[in-house]
Amino acid sequence: MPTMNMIQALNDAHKVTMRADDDIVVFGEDIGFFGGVFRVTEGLQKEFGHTRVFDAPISEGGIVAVAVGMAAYGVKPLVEIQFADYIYPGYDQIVSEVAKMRYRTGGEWTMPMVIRTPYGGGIFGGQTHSQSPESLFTHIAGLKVVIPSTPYDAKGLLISAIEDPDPVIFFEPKRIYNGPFDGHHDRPVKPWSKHPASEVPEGHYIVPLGKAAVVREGEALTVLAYGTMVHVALAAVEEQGLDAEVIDLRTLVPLDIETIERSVEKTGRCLIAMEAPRTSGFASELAAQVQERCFYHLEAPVERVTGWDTPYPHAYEWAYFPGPKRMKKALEKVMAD
Amino acid sequence: MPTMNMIQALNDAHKVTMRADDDIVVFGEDIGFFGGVFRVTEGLQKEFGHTRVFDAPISEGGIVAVAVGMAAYGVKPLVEIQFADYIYPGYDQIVSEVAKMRYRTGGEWTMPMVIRTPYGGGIFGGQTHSQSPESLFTHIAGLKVVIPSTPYDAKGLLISAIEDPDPVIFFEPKRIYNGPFDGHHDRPVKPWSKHPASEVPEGHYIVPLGKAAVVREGEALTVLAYGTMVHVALAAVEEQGLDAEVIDLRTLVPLDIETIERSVEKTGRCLIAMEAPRTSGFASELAAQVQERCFYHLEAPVERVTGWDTPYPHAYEWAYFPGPKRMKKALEKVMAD
Amino acid sequence: MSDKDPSLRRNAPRLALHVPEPPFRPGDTPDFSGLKIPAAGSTSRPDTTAPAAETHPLATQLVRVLGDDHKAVSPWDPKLDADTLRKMLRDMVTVRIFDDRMYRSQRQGKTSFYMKCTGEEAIAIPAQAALDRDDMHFPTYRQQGLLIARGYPLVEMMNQIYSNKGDKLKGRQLPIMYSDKAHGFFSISGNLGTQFPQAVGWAMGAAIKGDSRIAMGWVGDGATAEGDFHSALTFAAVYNVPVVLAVVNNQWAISSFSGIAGGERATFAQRAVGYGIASLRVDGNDALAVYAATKWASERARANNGPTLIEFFTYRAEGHSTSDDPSGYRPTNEAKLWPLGDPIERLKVHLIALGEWDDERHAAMTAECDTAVRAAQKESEKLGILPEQGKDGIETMFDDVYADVPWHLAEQREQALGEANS
Amino acid sequence: MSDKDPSLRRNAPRLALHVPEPPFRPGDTPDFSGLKIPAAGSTSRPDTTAPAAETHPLATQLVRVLGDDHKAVSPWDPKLDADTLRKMLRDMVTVRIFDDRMYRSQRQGKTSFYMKCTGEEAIAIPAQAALDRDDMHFPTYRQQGLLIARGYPLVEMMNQIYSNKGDKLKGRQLPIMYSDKAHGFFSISGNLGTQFPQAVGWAMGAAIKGDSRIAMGWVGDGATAEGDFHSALTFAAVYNVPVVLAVVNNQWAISSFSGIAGGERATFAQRAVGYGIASLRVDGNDALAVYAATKWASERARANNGPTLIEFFTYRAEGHSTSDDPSGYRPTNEAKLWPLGDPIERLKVHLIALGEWDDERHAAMTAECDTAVRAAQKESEKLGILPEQGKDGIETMFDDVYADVPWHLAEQREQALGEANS
Ligand SMILES: Cc1ncc(C[n+]2csc(CCOP(=O)(O)OP(=O)(O)O)c2C)c(N)n1
Ligand SMILES: Cc1ncc(C[n+]2csc(CCOP(=O)(O)OP(=O)(O)O)c2C)c(N)n1
Ligand SMILES: [Mg+2]
Ligand SMILES: [Mg+2]
Repeated sequence: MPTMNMIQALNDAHKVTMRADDDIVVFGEDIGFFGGVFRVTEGLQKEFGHTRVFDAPISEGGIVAVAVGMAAYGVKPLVEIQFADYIYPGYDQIVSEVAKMRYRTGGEWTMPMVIRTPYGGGIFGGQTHSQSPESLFTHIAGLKVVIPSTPYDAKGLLISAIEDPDPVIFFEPKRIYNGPFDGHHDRPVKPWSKHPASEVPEGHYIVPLGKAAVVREGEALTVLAYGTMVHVALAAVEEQGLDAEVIDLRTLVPLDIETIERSVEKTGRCLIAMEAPRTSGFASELAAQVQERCFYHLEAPVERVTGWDTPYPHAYEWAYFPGPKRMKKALEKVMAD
Repeated sequence: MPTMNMIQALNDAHKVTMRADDDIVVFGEDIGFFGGVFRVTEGLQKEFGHTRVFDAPISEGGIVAVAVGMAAYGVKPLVEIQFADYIYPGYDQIVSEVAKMRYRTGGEWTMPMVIRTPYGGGIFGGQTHSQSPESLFTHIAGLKVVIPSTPYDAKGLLISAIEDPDPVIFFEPKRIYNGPFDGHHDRPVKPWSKHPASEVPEGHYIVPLGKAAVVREGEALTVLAYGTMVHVALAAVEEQGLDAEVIDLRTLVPLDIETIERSVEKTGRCLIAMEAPRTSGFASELAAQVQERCFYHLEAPVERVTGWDTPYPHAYEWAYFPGPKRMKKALEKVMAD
Repeated sequence: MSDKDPSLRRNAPRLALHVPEPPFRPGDTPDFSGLKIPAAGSTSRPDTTAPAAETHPLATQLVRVLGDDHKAVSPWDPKLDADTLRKMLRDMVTVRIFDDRMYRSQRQGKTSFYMKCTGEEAIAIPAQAALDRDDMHFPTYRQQGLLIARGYPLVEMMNQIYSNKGDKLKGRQLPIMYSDKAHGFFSISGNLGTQFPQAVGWAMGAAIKGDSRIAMGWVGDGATAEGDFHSALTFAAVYNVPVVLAVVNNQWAISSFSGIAGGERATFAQRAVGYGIASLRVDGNDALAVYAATKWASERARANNGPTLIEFFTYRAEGHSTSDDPSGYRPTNEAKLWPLGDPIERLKVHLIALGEWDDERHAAMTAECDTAVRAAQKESEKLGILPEQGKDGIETMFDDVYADVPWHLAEQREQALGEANS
Repeated sequence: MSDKDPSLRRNAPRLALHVPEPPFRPGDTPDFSGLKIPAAGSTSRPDTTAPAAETHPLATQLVRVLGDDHKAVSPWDPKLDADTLRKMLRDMVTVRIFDDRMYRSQRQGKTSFYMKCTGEEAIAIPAQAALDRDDMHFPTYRQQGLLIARGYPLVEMMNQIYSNKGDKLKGRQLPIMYSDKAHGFFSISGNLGTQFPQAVGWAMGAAIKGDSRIAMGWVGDGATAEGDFHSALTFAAVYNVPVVLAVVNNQWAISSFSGIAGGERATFAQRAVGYGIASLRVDGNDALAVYAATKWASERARANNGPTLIEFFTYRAEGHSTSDDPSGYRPTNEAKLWPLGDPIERLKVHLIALGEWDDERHAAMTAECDTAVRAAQKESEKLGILPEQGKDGIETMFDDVYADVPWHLAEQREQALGEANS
């Protein structure tokens, strides 16, 4: 089986689906001839031609708007927003149009499309190349929100997203494009090739939307995470020697609540980890649900490990990023009570 | 003391502050000669002239963007977005610019401004005149989020917001512009004049930001609400005959956590009510915090009464709106456990 | 030179903000004698394959076909046969009657909201007549005429307005936010401007697929200020998209006159010049001119000669919507004094001048249309009016958020049904 | 007619999507002989009080002052004295040296990111020279020349680039995202286009207050596609705002050539036509032309004659940033073959032609600039380079989110400090 990093896996998902479905059209800033600033769309224009793979004007609003029109026409847009930090000019079209179209037309017009965008910190990208705005999309009924954490999942989830009848916002944790970052920024970079989930089958396969993965089984507590934080969480519980169950959500909406409930009912303790700012982040939604549903199983408050409620400050990358120390403190807290 | 409805109180806050401070500039769609579609800015252009009060092009993005430039120049923008449902084209400027300016410039440039916008349902406005998008602003560090529930508070909070050194998103619950709606849509409309908080002092006074109001004291449970839902909550607990403490948050960010904690520690039970869709709404943030901080006082899970995770459907106004029946069920639940 | 001492401009004039004001406010007597209205026939007609620049002089003129003598006098004369003209007239009359009936319905409390297009009937209907049956419109709320021109059942429109049991949009949309794929009418959005670049996207899809159907996007003068307007023109220009982009300049956006959208400095048609897009400015109260311009642009698009921006210059003769009272911001008699006339009257008189129509036939036709509208209304009201809605079918509220109902919506559906039955 | 059967257009050509491609790709030999470059002096100069329309022919021409003989030959000749020219030349040389040093610093791992403006030095510096000291710029990341022209200390710029202890932005911004109110330089945003309508807003503020200071907004060719560009032009036109709006068309936006922003169909200067805004298109490698055009626009604005859109036509001679390698998408020798030449060389040769400069003086001045940049670098690096930052002052991370630190940030600050000390 080929070994791929996350970029290659995402690239492969494009190729596999585009070969099977002529209606898939890919566009975005710099994604054509050049193949995208992160190279996810490399080689696509060459293989599929200019009318299926092309550069777009620097207009995230326009990109989403024409995607709406294309979906209405009947082709399937698979677009890239260069950084999640730049998705806001497209927010109106996403919230008011993409998300609500099926509903407001009683199912007459649907919006199958995928909006891919790299998100998250850990790359010294400063305030406008580090944001994690996923929570802002989970509040919008009609959108699905997906975040992979490995090359295997990246390909399988992206194929699912492309084949899904609903619009999917697909956030790619850019810090782990090239290797599974565990939060120890002072240690040598690990490549994906050493990780089992870098074995990516050729051709078509899916990882279903709405299904979390229990990436580590345990009895002592449940850790909920997604994206880069899955790896940070795994490393942290290993280092603490905790018998933790770690769940990679993979899809934020619709959420795999069963897997979460089953786990928390078993462990009685829950820690949630995300990079995004704390207030009104998706971790709050998870905490709200866990305490609603598992209240009588909980032995301690549900804890949240998050980014701070500040913009992402360039030089303070590692003081902002919810790394091993923040994880450790929170793990101690959730276990102590 | 004059009796005012909420519109008159907001209008008066404009006049009081604009008379005292020449730098305040008011603009927005239809707010000039006409005085705004809800009449909040009526008479301002006449009193303060065209260069301080004027109509803006239909460009919410442009309105916020020029407000940023004006704040940088040193005048104080006080703008209206006609409906909160139309704030999204301005979302990029709000999130990327207004919210982050003080931070990214180390305090060199600040963004004192107020963005007022009517929000919420209950008026048969359909999907695009009924939304409650406040939660999307509470996730953005750098913004303050304020929502009044009475004429007295509306004037006092708006004056505070205008005088605040930070940008404030000021959501106005349009359903209670003219009267305190308690959720019983089938009963005759009550005017503000029968409500004590319609007594609005003349001239300058403030209701401070960041301070909740305990609008009803009680021992059996705590209800957290804001905007229209304050009145719905009050009516519901009365009808249930519950010894509930009802807290009107007034400011969502920064939150008055002390008042909340004090109450929940006393009552041991907590219900949160908002109109917005449930998933990742501000009620989730409140639930997450309450269980974090008051876990060992809680006798039952924190409950959320919310709008549904669907767009706001025109004909189903009262099946969508979190009215008395939804309140009742939730109150029973939180008291039963 | 650099770092010039600001004191050097001690005598510079104080800067001033210009805030546009409409020429007339309540109490004034509107006087349109200053308005330059080119005579019908004074505007040349470039070939549909001409470079965009050749059309740009037309952006400050006004394509008109119906002359003062009610004859068609213009290189733009589309030379339509009398049946076509009569069909357009009938559709226009139907729209006006429909508007009046539905406005009244709202006033009677049968629904929550309504919007008329009075004075603008000669826009959607002839524009639609110029397109093919399967071209796609991305309309605003003032293009109800498109549906009527395409024979969409009046009763379907009314069902939507009443959010009743017959409403195919399942009671979810504000009245007049129609949608019908089969009639080439994209779902109207409450969010202004969004549909304009969507039209471009639809046409991009058609171009990608080598289709021959084109799209037509619609926007109001006020909404041209939205960023989406710029997206539409940018993408249309970059990819040479087969789309017709129409600005309906009815000179008002609720209470703001077109100067607040930039209309004092340039026409809306001129916007196209800066993108290298073909551009036409058209008398929107002249059904023949509207037809001819739309036809021109559609031929241009269909032959891969690129997009066209058309400004239809007209006047919003009534309030913005049932929520609006224009007497608060403009003279009440402005509509009557508006010099480009009533579009229905103009087309009617033209047909009479052609010898193809007369007052009796017109009265009979009007009566027929009225009967049809009333019949439809009766039929629709049998299916319910708004105040009766929202009780049945609560479970449907949770459909169509996604293709399938996910668990959390299923849970909420249970709750909602529980509430409804309690 | 209406409802035409689509089968009638059975023979219509298949629609096609046009996807712009740059004329040359890696491997091609660029040939710019087809590029029409008007001779210096061929463009007329309207009065600054002229109606906007009088400037519109200039939107497709190119204001140039420096002729092939290196003399100033144009009605646009600003007739600057030699000291001013030498100051501009020196600033341009400083910028180029600064860019080279900082680029190298990034390559050495001393910081995370850098962006040069190589080949575009004749834009910011002469533009600034034409404005007054207290006018306000809303720049992009490629206008570092504005700061240097206004004498902002190089060491301050470097402190920002290193996010070090001297960084007045407290380590919060990506390198080159400068901000300095005292030097009339608004905070650079990472979000493209946002500053363009902000410049309009600043100037609206000035106009509301009857000030005499104006604003100048900057945007790249690529970023003109953002909705913010349209906001800027719309608001500027509506309120006749005293602002100068500059598009720096360096023909590339990362890997996308200007055709992807609409450059195939119209110039960027032409965008102004559609709004009724004055418009100039300028040789951006000609310092005198840049000066003259900016001066013209500033005088126009200051006298309440309205906004101007200026396109500076230039070429991005190097990669987009340190994260970019342009050999992946364009020929490596394209920059050298670019016919409008090196702006520094052109100004230098002009000064020599005037008898006001020579190679020795140039070499000496260059050496001085180099020394100054190196000295600043040394000084700045004493205050630290990026890899050493982010450990001290963690408590400051929570300042300036709001004027005061609210309780939740105080709590988070405690946590962050706890982490740092653990
Ligand atoms: C994004 C957005 N902003 C504001 C509104 C509120 N609004 C509805 S219609 C309207 C005026 C539109 O005027 P115009 O575009 O000229 O169209 P007309 O009503 O004249 O047909 C406004 C401001 C809206 N629906 N959407
Ligand atoms: C809103 C937004 N979208 C995308 C980007 C990513 N980006 C940074 S620079 C750039 C190209 C800009 O090109 P242009 O405007 O021509 O300026 P230049 O770099 O040529 O000076 C892009 C796409 C961004 N910073 N902001
Ligand atoms: Mg209008
Ligand atoms: Mg560029």
